[in-house]
Amino acid sequence: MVLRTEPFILNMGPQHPSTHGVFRMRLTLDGEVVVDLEPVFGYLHRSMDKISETRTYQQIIPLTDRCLDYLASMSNNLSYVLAVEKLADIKVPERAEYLRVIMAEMMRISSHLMAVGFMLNDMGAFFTPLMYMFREREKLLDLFEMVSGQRLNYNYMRIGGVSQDVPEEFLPALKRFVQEMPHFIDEYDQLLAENEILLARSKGVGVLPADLAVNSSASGPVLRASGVKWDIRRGDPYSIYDRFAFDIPTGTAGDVYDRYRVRIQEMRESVRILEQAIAQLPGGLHRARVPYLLRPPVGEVYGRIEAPRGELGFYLVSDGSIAPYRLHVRGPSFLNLTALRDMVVGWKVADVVVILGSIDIVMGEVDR
Amino acid sequence: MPFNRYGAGIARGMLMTLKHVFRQPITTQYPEWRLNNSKRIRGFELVWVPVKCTGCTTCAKACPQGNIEIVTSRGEDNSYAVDKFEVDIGRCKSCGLCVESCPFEALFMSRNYELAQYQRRKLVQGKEEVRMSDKKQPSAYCKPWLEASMPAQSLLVNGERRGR
Amino acid sequence: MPWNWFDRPLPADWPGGYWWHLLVFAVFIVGLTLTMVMIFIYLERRGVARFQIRPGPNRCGPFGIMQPMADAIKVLFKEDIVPDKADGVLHWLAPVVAFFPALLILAVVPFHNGAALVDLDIGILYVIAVSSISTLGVVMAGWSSNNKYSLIAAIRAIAQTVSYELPMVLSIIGVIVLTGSLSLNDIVARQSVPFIFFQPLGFLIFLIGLMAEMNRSPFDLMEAESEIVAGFHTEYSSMKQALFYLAEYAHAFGGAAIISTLFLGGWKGPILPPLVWLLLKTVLVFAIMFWARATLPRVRIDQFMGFLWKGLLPLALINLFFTAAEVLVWPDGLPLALIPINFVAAGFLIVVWSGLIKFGGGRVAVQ
Amino acid sequence: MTTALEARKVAQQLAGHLHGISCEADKNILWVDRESLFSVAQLLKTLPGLEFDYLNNLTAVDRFDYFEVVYHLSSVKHNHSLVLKTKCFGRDNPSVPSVFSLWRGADYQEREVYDLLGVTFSGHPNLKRILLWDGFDGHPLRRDYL
Repeated sequence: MVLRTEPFILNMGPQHPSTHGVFRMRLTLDGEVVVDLEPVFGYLHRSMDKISETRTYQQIIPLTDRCLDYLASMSNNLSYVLAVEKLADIKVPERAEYLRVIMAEMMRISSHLMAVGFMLNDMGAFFTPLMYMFREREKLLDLFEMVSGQRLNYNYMRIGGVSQDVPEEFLPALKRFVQEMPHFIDEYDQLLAENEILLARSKGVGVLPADLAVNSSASGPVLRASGVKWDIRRGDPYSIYDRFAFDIPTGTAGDVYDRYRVRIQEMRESVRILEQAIAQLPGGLHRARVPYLLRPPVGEVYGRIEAPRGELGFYLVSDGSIAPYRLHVRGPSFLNLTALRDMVVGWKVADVVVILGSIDIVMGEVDR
Repeated sequence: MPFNRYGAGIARGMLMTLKHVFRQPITTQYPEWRLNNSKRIRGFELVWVPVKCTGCTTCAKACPQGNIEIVTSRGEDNSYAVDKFEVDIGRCKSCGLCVESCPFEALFMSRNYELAQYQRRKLVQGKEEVRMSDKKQPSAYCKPWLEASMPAQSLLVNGERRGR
Repeated sequence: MPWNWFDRPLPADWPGGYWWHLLVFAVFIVGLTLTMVMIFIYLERRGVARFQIRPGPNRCGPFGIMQPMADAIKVLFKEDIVPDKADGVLHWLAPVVAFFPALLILAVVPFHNGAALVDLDIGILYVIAVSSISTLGVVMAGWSSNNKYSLIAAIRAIAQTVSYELPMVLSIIGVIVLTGSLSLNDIVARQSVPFIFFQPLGFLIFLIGLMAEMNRSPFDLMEAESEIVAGFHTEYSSMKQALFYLAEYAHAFGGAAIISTLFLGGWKGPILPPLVWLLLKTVLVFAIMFWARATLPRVRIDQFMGFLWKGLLPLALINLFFTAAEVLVWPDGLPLALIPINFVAAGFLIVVWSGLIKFGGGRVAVQ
Repeated sequence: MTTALEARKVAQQLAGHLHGISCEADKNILWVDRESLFSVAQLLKTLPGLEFDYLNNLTAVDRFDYFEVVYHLSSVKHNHSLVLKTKCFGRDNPSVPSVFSLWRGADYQEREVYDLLGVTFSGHPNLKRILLWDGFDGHPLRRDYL
């Protein structure tokens, strides 16, 4: 006898402990099994695009801090200033390039720590891994605070360089962090990487096949976990990433576990890049002379970087005035959500939050 | 899948957490213990030095929020006198662009960060409140020569985190 | 066990008179439960905080020991919110139903040699029967809240109850085979060596079953806060919420008391008074629970069911056969030489059995 | 390094496969008609040697006279990129064919463009407002909105 059951609709979010902000999913459930999912966006929409049209190019930089991925502000800054520099054809001093790379890689570590911690938290590991990762992130935030004066909204990069040179106590502290960090990553591995419950919860769960990942414009660790070896730092090197040796960790199955492992491995690779960048850091100016009210030539540009969550692109159209004619942000977590339904359908309610956690969205970037 | 399933990973993880019991908590007990902030801290208000200010309004132009209001009048010796310098720190997002743009070193970020008020209108700071005073010390944001006289920031990397 | 001068058996109606006995013990049990709940909450919060390299609540009173009190006072003064279209009576009744079994369990737990509220002949049977009532409270709460998260939690609770009872009961039978008595006091009295040494596998199964029953992490599926918000008590506030909270920890206390009675020698122990020994063992068991909570991720519902039915139930059966065989061979008490053999056998069984089965299903095909 | 393909060469490559459809080429921008957008996109995705399998970015710009719908395409396989653009006249109901069936990544981006600029994508299975709520009046990213 087949028991006929009535599907019922569950609104997960916008107020839910593990939707990472104000994300809302309309789940159609058959018992515990997810039959359908429809994401609902827009609860954090601040209209970054529209605001930018009334700001000068310089004034948009603090906007990228907070209107986008607020867990990776440095990467947002970097992506934006690179796009503007490409548009206005500005040369950046060598030291500034290195400082930017150092900041971007520190940001990546910090962001991945949060991503992995919150994913494990969604899995039900009662805040412990998260607290450990917060501890490491705290060290990085200290360093960010040292160079930029704030802990989250750095506003550090400038068109043509960085706002200030790093203080002299920055490099010794960073070196110390770089030395310690691999040891802590080992500790996280010991904590949970072989945990049977974690393996059971994540292996084979939420599989995103490689072709679907590419077709649905997934990027970053989500794409790489599906086995596509695509990293803009290597594929389309911006700034000075072509000078560093690092590997691109990829997964094979494209499941939650692979995304988790890819993030952990990327942290190790970021530490490697940091080591090289510190060793190579040249002296010199930290900022090119750029007019304060920059007027880029008429034109358009699409600049992209490999932000911690994937390809962060800025599409800028200039009409020769001091404010961009059009600014569009290609938010990686927004587009990574495209394939969410395919990953989730057929799994249980408990898996929904884990899969969502493994995609690692930041609502600031999804809704912009 | 070649992984052990009988609980060895669980045991390792539990040993790991047990190891952490014997480590020092990293939390700072905030109101009692204070950490040294960054020398470049961008506090929640501005510090204005009227003597140096020429009323050029570069800062007001640089502000993304349009948050700085400056009214000037022509003084006796043909220089600007600043009649009004008003900042609504409730709308300020501490981006520091005004400080960075000031050509005369007349504007600084403050080191203060505990500025809660009961009413929004009290956050509007006029000429007298913005002025540099003993309670409002400038931070070294974009003013690197101030850094030498400031206490070093307490860093968790160096284990200096317990505060005083 | 070394001789302990506290160990004199008390008369069944201590301190004299039927009604006095009932009154004294009833007050004692309620008082002890409330105190232990406070202590447990404090211990858990501080303990988990230490696992997470933070100090934990330390502001309220010396070392923060007044924190549970402050929380309780705060929660009692909150507004009591009953959702619209909730089933009012059930919604009101559910926390009570969830709470009182925890007290009922303690009625048969011996705090001293022979000192229990009632020393039932079928004590352990009574414990099993009573402890499952609290699930009813959970189901009532989930059903009456008119909230979908609560409903999911309620249905999970039913599935969970059916699953964990069997392995738990089977592992208790191992103990009963060893003692030949269902009375908890007898069980303690016969533990010259704590039964954990003769029943390591049984202890583990019972501990896991207990954690499932008390819905402690990693089996806290009915209040999985990252999935279904707060599960069955999503829509509860104020006193009712406090009562659920109380019920959870009272249950933890009751369960820990039962497990220390069955496997860890109950009130037995050298030098210290029996009550202190019982409480120490209880706290120890509880410490293991919050240690696990601080470390482990939550299992999924189908994996959990698979784990209980395919993993624990057969193991409990094997354990029962093993014990029965041992008792057949050595009817006058098991020799101490069996202890290492038991441990090795338990480890061997776990490793082999875990390789044989598959927990939980994977993706469900959805049309 | 991702090579930005020269649009003229791509246009020549496409010319043999397209009948009656012309596409103009700027330096590295391929302009196509609104009508032929879908067939060009399909060719770009499938033609050996091009195989643009990744839609980086899809957005639109309000040029007052027309809306310019911009597709940033790239190929993970060959590591090259191209900008595809189409013009879409009319302010009341501008419409372009949807590329949802070619690139799933266009799903939310087309909805976003529809939401904020009011460009309709015909053929999109679920064209609803995405960031703003249903019933919002107007399309805020148009230059004449307030």
